[in-house]
Amino acid sequence: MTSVNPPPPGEGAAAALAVGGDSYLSHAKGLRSWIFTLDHKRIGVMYLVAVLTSFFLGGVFALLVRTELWTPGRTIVSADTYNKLFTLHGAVMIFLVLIPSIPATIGNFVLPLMLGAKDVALPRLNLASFHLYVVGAVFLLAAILTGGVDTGWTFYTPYSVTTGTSVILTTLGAFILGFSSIFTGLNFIVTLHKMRPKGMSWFRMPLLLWSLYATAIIQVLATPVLGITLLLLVAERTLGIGIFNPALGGDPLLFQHFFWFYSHPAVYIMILPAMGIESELISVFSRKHIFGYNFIAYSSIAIAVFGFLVWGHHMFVSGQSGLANMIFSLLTFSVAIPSAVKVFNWLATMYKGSIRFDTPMLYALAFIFLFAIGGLTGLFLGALATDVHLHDTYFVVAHFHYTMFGGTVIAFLGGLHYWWPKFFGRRYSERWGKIAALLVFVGFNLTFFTQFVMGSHGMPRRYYNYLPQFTPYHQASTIGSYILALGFFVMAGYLAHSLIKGERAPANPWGAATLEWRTSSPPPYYNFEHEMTAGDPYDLDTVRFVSRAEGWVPATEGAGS
Amino acid sequence: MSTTSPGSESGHHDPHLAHHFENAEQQADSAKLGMWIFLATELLFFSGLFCAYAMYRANHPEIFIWADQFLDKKLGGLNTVILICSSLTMAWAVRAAQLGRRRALAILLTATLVFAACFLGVKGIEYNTKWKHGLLWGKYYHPHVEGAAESGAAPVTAPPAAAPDKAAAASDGTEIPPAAEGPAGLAPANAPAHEIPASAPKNVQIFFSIYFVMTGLHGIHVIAGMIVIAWLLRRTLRGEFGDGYATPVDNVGLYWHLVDIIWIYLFPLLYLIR
Amino acid sequence: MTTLLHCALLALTAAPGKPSFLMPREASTVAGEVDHLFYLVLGISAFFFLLVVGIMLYFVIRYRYREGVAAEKTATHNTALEVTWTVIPLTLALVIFAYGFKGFIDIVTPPANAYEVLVTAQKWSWQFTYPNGYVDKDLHVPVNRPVRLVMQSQDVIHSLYVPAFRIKRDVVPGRYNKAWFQATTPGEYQLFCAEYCGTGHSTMLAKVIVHRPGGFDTWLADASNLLKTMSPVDAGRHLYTVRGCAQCHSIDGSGKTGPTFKGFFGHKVVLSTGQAITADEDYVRESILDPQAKVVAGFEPVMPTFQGRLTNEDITSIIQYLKSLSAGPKGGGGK
Amino acid sequence: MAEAHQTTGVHVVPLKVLVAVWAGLVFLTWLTFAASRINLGSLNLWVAMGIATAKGSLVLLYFMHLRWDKRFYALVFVGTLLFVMLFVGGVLIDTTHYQSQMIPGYAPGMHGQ
Repeated sequence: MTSVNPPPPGEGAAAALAVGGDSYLSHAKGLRSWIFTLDHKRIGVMYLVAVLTSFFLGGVFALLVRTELWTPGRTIVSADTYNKLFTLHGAVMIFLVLIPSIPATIGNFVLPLMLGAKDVALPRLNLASFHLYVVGAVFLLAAILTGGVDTGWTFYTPYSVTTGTSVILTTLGAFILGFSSIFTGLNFIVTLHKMRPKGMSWFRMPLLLWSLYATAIIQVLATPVLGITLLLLVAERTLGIGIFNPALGGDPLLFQHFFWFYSHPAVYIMILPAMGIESELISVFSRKHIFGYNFIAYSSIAIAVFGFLVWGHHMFVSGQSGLANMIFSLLTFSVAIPSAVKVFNWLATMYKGSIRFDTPMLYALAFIFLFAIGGLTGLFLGALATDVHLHDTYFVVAHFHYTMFGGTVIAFLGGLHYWWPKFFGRRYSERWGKIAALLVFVGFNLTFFTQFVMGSHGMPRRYYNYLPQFTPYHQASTIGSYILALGFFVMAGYLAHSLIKGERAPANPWGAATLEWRTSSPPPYYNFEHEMTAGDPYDLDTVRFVSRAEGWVPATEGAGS
Repeated sequence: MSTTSPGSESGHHDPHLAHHFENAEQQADSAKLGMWIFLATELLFFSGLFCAYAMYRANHPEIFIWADQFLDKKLGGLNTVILICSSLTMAWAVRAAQLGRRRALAILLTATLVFAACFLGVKGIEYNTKWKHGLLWGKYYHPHVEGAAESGAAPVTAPPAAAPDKAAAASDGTEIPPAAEGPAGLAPANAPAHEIPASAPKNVQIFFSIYFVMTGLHGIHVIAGMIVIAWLLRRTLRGEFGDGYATPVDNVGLYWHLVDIIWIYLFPLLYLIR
Repeated sequence: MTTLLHCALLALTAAPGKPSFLMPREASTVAGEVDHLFYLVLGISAFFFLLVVGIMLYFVIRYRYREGVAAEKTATHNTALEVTWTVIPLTLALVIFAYGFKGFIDIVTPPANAYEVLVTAQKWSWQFTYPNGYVDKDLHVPVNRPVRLVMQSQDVIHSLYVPAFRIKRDVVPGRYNKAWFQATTPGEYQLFCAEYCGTGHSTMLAKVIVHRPGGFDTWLADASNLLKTMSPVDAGRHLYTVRGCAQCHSIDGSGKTGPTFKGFFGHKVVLSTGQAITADEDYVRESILDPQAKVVAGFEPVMPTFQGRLTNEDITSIIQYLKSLSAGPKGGGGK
Repeated sequence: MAEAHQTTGVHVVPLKVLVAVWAGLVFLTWLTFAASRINLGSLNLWVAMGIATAKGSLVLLYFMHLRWDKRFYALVFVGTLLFVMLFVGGVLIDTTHYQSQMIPGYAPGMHGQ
């Protein structure tokens, strides 16, 4: 790693940086230095700001949907507006938040640091990915401003072909966001193959990188199919090609096959990075070496590959043939096993550890709790007989919120708090962090556990007006969603406060052994003073605690750093 | 490695080495791996269309056999040969770039552009004839050409409303209208594969939808390829690629060959249907 | 262990007919089987959930951070353990799959003697066409008799969902999707549309009325006798529109697959055999029951027979309607 | 002819090989054209696909010099083909088995023509 003219290496340099002297944040000034940066850290921070804003927007839609469902008939909006609200909630949350959240924000920032590298392999492609994200987001925004779209985030034909709302803008937005996702995935695969430091073989790599690798494989192999699906949908609406439109001899089920061939692997794009963060957090906060490293790494790849075999379980009742139903149901159960193996390995990691309850660990524990529910309720939907009753009911809504929100978002928050000192060189307030985590956990369970019960009683999904017997469930769920929103406001508060007046963070506040903690917080724009050689990422004996201000330092001071 | 040609990067010892790479070989490998993964996404992008083609051909072979008579096999074959020639000149150009022969590289790139333009020209002719005969996609399909005209212009459809009566007659057991039994395998095992059915089968517009989407998207990729090759040509004429640094030319060559491979599969699937 | 838990949960379910703890009341033959599987999976899930969260909480409390107590060095991998917690979930998963598939076979294969009702779904309303041609907006079925639904959509994808019968099937335009059920307890059940279909998706509801033994036939005869509520001409017009006559016979004189009814009744008609007859009651009745007997010249003999699908009252109503069409302006044309 | 050097580790394909491969491709194009005239029933499709795959592999191995490059690139390409076949196969398995539910020739939208 020929380091390119670093500032004069001296004892004071690291300390100076720690005070935010010449970190990547202060290295260059002005808007242009941010918009056209090639620095993976800046791109990661820009993605973070964009994803959090989209999360806020999606959250607003969610609150409007929940408020509308407070009473059966009209509460605040008309049926059409409600349909647009839940569609936009789905589209914004999935395309703008969940797909890019962990790979593009934490992944972009942390992956090169974990490799001891200066940047991702293709920095210009990385910047292009962010610019495409912004363009795609602008398209979605344009769709919202021109009256929104009311097809559901799945754009099922023939409804999406016949409705008058701005479907084309939304699909083009998703089409462009697809390329942003492909570029991130492509970048990570090339970086992981070509830029690993000395001493880091494939099986001495942090598990977050394994899960980002598996995610990148899915992003590269599945997203193009979404691209062609949306392109055909736009061609269907503008040119009337009639491939999916039964009125012109097409077959709407073919659209569902095309759509779900991407969209099921997409849910694994969302959950795999969350599992990667989970492995890091559980190991560090239990002060224990990760248990079953190989099995966790292989299960990431297994989830990525099996994820492509199961898309038909979204179409059990839509007229799919019996043979295909049987095959997809069988394969769906095979994909549940690797996730279970991971959860057991995390538990085994905690055995005989010394578990600290900092905010990241609270989110890691919440992840195990919520993802267990999310995963297990998938069994009901994988079995054919029960899926006939439960499909397209609130049981499914609760299931995917437990896996997507309870899984990806909770792990994202855990990762955000864990790497926050590394991102901005500041500590956040632990006390407020715990309060917000509690609010989010309580609010989430109140919102979505009631929906399981509602769903099994037969409450169909996407209903603007529902039978009065379901009113208590909906009202409990709406109260829960408000507690959830409160939790996020508290979080926004103390994180913003930490940016301005937060306590300075040392290079290694949590005592982790991965390479990103070997450079200052926030890191200099060239990442590392000198070439890094990687040891075992989970050997926590290589660091020892000095003080809260100094954090953890390499156990044998000066050697091997 | 220390030729002094004007490097595009900052002027340290190797003109093409980006700051975050250890050596040129790592950079070239990264670029090539990135390109191969991009080709993988292109392949999957087209797989959607091949899947739609396979589904409609497996389930409605009669449409494909019937519509095949309107495609000009000679023009299709000519186009295939044109693209193969453009692949040759492109591969040759990559070789010239690797050997640092800038003049040969410029000529070969121009030749590739010329072949690509010929391909699009032939494509234009084909589209024109179809446009004239109204053999278009989806709702614009209203054939007025001797082959299809007299045999039922718009496909006669079984209006759903009439079907209920037949379907509802449970007592006298008249079955629901017999369905077109699609053969299980890809090939139309039991369909009357050989003689063209006298009257046009229903939904023939599906074939033309698939034909135009496949060849249209392929055409767009040919145009994109031409733009990138033109950009390469400009850089060559401005003096780059003289020192054996050929990664951009190599990658564009890979992309161009993939576009050729996709056409190699499109030609038999669309033009040579028996 | 799981069966023990499973039985405990089953105890929570009340007798069929009353909504149980987690499921709506069981009102069809397959409902019991589906609920059985539901509670089996619930038992397994609850067991594993309590196991995982229990262990987690125990570890969190037992091994929480304490000053001066370092984490102990334990094994970092144990293949035997890994294999066990892969094989056990896999076998349980396959058991659930097997039950699920067996149940699914029962849900999708209708018995031979099923009573057939044609369902037509369109944007935001259901139409149920009974074998005798009567069309109603609610689904009336006899109890303890298998009913087969042949479903078809006029526009977008809908989905017929009756929670009490545990059946759901999408209604896709361009094809006949089939579903069946056999109601076990008389009563009224709610039918939903479960696939998003636009503005009125949540109001696209219908009732399923399960009649006591014998109650269904009396209801059907009474409901489909239109003369009880309409004049013969109106009944004739209703049958003309609903039973598909409108598809081939126009009432404004325009040529369609069949001869127009405008000014048809009581006038001279030339048959394909060249013979000319007057279109009187007998000719209309014969053409309805045996359409190919006397085909009007210039028309294809494609009319389906309505033998057994139109009662005598229906035919007389249609004849009255045809008379009204040729009696000049007073008669008033169709819609 | 030999004044320019070549970057290390990059294989330059001899001109003879390029032209030979080109000739092979043109021949195979003629072959598939000729094969389509013979009536082999359902075999026609597989013969055409076989010839197309032969042509494709020629382009891949020689024009895209997979023969001399790292094995991993070939692995990426073949792996992608597996996923394409999985996708097409999965859709075919289902669609060919539910054709019995389709209403033959249903296309009310075409009434207008």
